[in-house]
Amino acid sequence: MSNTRTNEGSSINTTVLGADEIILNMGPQHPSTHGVLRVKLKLDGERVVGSECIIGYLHRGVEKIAEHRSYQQFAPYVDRMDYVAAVSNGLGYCEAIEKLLGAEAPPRARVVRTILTELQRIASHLLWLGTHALDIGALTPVFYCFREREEILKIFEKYCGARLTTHAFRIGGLQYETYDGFEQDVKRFCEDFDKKVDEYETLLTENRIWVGRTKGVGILSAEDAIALAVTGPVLRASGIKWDIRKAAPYAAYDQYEFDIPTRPTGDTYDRYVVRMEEMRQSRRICLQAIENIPAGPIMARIGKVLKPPPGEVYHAIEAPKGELGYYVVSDGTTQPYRVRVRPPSFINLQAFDKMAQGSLVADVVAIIGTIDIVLGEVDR
Amino acid sequence: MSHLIPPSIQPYVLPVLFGVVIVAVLPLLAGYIVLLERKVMADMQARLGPMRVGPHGLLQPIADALKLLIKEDIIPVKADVFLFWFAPVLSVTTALLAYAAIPFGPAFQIADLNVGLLFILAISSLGIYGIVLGGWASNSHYSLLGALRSAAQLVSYETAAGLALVSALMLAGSLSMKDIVQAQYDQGVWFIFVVPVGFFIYLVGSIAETNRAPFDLPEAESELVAGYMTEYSGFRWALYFLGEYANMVVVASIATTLFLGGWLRPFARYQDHLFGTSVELLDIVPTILFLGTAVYCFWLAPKQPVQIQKIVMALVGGLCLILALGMAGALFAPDAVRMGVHGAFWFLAKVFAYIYAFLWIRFTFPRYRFDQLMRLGWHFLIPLALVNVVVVGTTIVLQQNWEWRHPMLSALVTTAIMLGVAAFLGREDKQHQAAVEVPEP
Amino acid sequence: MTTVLFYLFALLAVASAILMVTRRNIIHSAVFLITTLLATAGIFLQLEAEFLFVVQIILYVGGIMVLFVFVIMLVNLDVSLHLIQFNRQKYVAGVLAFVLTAQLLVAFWVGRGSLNLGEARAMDPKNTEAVGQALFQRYMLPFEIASILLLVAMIGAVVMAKRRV
Amino acid sequence: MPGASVLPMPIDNYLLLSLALFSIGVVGVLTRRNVIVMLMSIELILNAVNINLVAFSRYWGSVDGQIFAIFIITDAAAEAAVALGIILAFFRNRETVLADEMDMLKW
Repeated sequence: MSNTRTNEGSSINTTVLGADEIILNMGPQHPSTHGVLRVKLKLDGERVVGSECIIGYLHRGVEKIAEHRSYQQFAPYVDRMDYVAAVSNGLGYCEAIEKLLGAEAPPRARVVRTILTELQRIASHLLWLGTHALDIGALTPVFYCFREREEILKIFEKYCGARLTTHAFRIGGLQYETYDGFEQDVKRFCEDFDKKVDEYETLLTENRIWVGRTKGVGILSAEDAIALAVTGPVLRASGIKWDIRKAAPYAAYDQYEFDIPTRPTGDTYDRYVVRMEEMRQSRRICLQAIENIPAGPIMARIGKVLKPPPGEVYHAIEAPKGELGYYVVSDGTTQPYRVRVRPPSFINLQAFDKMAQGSLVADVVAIIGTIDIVLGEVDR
Repeated sequence: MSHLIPPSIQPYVLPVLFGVVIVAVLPLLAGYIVLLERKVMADMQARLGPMRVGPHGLLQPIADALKLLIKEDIIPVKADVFLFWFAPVLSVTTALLAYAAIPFGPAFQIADLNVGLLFILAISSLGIYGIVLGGWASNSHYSLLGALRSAAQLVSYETAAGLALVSALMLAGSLSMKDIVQAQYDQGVWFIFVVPVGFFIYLVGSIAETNRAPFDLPEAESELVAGYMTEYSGFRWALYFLGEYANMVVVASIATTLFLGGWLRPFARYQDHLFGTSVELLDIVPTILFLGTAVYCFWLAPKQPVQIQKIVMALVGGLCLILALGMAGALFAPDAVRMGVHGAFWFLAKVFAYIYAFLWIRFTFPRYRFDQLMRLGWHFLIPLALVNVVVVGTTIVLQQNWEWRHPMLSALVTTAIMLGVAAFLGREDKQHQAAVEVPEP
Repeated sequence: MTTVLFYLFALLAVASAILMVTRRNIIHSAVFLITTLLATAGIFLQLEAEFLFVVQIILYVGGIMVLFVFVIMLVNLDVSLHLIQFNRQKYVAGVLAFVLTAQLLVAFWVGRGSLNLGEARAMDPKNTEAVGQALFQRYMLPFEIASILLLVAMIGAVVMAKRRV
Repeated sequence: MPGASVLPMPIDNYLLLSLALFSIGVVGVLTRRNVIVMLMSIELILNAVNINLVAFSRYWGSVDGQIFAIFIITDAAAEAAVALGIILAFFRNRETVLADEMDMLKW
C-alpha cells in the first residue's frame, strides 16, 4: 500500500486518517472492477470520503506498437483496446487512415460498416447491462443479455470468422463481402430484439430496489460532465444532446433517422435509461440500413502499400462508450509517426471521483459499472 | 425391543437416535439444497445448470463436498488463528443445535421443550458470532466490513422477525413447537391465513437473517468480494456454507411450524375414507407423488448419455419407488408410525416450498444498499410488526370477549387494517425517497 | 445427572471468567465472557428457570455481547495489544479484591449455620407462564419503569454516538 | 420433570459459584486498563448476582427472584448501551480506550 504512486491533487491522503477512517483497496483483483482497475477508497464507516483510481495494470503500449507497424498491420491491434466493442474501434481507425489518405470507402462498405457497428453497440450495451445488473445484485439479467449478445456474435462470426476481436474492416472498405443470409440474420435479430429489451426492462426499470439503488447515485451535473470531457451515454444522461453520429456524421449515419436519448439528472438510473434507449435506436438504424444496402464494390482503390502524405489527422466516432478519437501523424513512410487514441473509457473514468464523493461502498460498485469502462481501453 | 434397554437411559434413546439422524442427514440435505438452488437458478436464467456429475448433476453435491475436503486449507499469516478456527465451527454448531426443538413430525422431535420456539430463536441468535468473529479474525477489510454489516443487519431484522412470530404465538397460546401445530389443527386453519401480514414480515426478516439476496450484504460478492468469508477456503468455507444452509432450513422450519401448519396435511380435518378402508383419502397424495417421480426417473433413465448415469438414474427411481412403498405401507401401520412418516413428508414439503420462495426472490431482485436495508427494517418492518401485534391481539380479545365468532372474518378485518398500515408506512418511505431526489435542471 | 451438569457448567464459567480477565486481546476476552454467560445460562436451566435461560441467551449473549463485539471492532486497535494490560495500582487492587473475597467467604462461612432458610419448595412447572404472570401483574410498575429506563438509555446512546449533536 | 420438587443440590454450591464469579469480576474491574474489559467485568459481576437470585428463587419455589434477574439483565442492557456510546464518543476524540489515559475532565 505504501509504495504506490499517488496522483497529484487526488482527494485521498493515506497518511492522515481519522479515528473512524480506513483505506480499502478495491482491486486490481475484485469481482466488480471490470478487469484490473484498482480503486483506493478512503472510507468513513461505509461512506466514501476520498477515492483514487489506479490504472495501468493492463498497459500494453498499444500506441507505441503503432509506430513500428505498417498502417494495415496495426489495424488488428485496435480491436484489443475496447475488446467488447472491437468493431467500433476498427471503424474509427480505418476511417482515420482513410481521412489521412484522402480516400473514402464505397457506399456499400459504409452501410455494412454502419450495420455492424450498430450491432456492436448493442452487444456492448448488453454486456454493460448484464454486468451492471450483476454488480447491483440482480443475478438473472446477465444471462438474458448474453443470450442476445450471442446472436450478434454469431453474425460477426459468420461475417468474418471471429467473435470478439473481429478485425472486420479494412482501410478503404471491407475485406469480405457479406455472406448469404446476412440481411435475414440481422433482420430477424432486430425484429425480436425490441421484445427482449422490454423483457430486461420488466426485470429492472420499475423494480423498487433497482430504482432505489440507482436513482440519485453518482450524480454528474452537465457542467461537471463538460468540464471533465465526458462523452457518450454518460454525457447524454447529464442532459447534453451530443452525439458524433449527428454532429459530424461518418460512415452512413447521415442517411438514417434516429433519436439521441437524453436524461436530465445525470444519475446512475438516467445512464441506465439512456443506454436502454440507445439499444432501441441502434436497432432502428439497423432496420433502416438493412432494407437498402447499395450494390457496388466494397473496397476503395487505395493500393497495396499505404504511404499517406505527411500530415496529421484527428478522426472521432461515437463508440458505444463515448467519443473514440484517433490522432494519427504521418511522416510519409509506410508506418505512422504517431498514433494517439482518445479512449472514451479512460476519459470517462476521470468522472469517477466526482461521482463517488460521499457515496457508499455499494454505490462505488454501481458507479464503476455505470461509467462502463473496459480496462483494455483505459490502459491501452 | 424396549425391554433390552435399561430403564435409566430409556428416555434418552430416541432423542439420541433422532439427533444422530439429523446430524448425519443434514449436510447431505444442505448439499442438495445447493444443487436445487443451482438448478432453479439455471432454469430461471435459461440454461441447464450442473449436468455432468451424475444424471442431471444429481451427484454434484457429493463431488463438491469431496473437492472442498481435499482443498488446501489456508490461514492468513496475520489472522487470529484461534478465532479463525473457532468461528466456522460455531456457525455450524449453532445451526445444528437449533434442530433439537424442531418437530419434523408429531413424534419426530428430539425434545419438545416448553420454550421450544424461544430456544430456537436464542440458539440461532448465537449464529451471528460465527460470522462476526470469523470476519474479525481474518484480519481483512472486506471481512471486517462484512462482519460489521452482518452484526447490524441481524440485530435489526431479528427484532422484526421476532415480533412477527408473536402474532402467530398469540393465536397458538404456547411456546412449545408441538402445541403450536396442535393449535392449528384444533382451530382448523393454518395461521398464515389468519395473519398473512405476520407471515410476510417473517419471510422478509428470515431472508435477511440468513443473509440471502436481496439482503446478502454481508457477503455481497460485487462489493465485498465474499464478505466475512473472503479469507476462508476449503473445508472451513464449506462449514460456513453448511451453517448458512442449515440456518435456511431452520427459519423455514419455524415458518412452517408457526404459519404453515407444521406436519399437518392440507385439509387435515377432512377425513373421508377411501372406499371403506381405514385409509384417509388425502393421505395417498405422498404415495402418488413419489410413484410419479419414480416413473419419471425410470422413463428418463434409458435416455441418459452415459452408462453410469443410466444406472444412477434408475437407482434414483428405485429410491423413489421405495419411498412410495414406505408411504403406502405407513398408511396401514399403527397411527403413531403413520402420523410420523406422513407428518415428516408434509413438513419437509412445506420447508422446501419456503426455501423455493427464497431462491425465487434471490434470482429476481437486485441487492439492497446498506442504508436502504436499515431503513426498510427500522422504518417499515418493525413498525408494521408492532402494529400487527396490537391489531391481532385486539382481534383475539374481541373474539374471546364479544362473541365475535367468525375467525376468517376477523382475519380479513385484521389483514385489511394491516395492509392499510403497510401502505401508509410505504408511502412515507416514498416521500423520503422523493426528498433525496435531485430536482431536474 | 443434574449434579454433573452443575459442576460442568460451574467449572466452565469460572475458568472462562478467569481467562476473560487475563487475556491480552479484548476480543478473546469477549469470547470468554460469552462462554461464561452461556455456562450461566446452563446453570439457570439446571435450576429449572427455562425462561431466564432463554432470556440470558437472547438478550445477554445475542444482544448485549454483540454490542460489545461490535464496539470492539469499531475501536479495534492493534496497538493496544502491545501495551501493558494492567494499571498501576494492580497490586493494591489485587490485595483489596482478595480481602473482599475473603470477607465474603468468612461471612458465608459464619452465616452458614445461622441462616435458616426453611424447607425448599417445588417450582411451578410452567415456568414461562409463571414469569409472565408475575411480570405483568405483580411487577407491572417495575416493568414499566424498566421500559422507561431502556428508552432513556436508548436516547442517551444515540446522543453519545452521534457525531455532532 | 423428575425431581422437580426439591432443589437438585445444596444452595451453598450456587452461592460459592456466584462468589467466585463476583470476585473475578471485581479483580477485572480494579486491575485492567482497558475500559471495555472493565465493562465486561461489571457484566460478570451482574451475572454472579443473577445466579444467586435464581438459586434462591428455585429454593423458595417462587419466580420473584427470576423477575429480579430479568430486571438486572434489562439494566445491564441499558448500561452497556450508554457506556459503549460513551466509549465510542471518547475513542473518536482521544483514540484511546485505556482508563488511566482518561484523565482530563474535559476535552
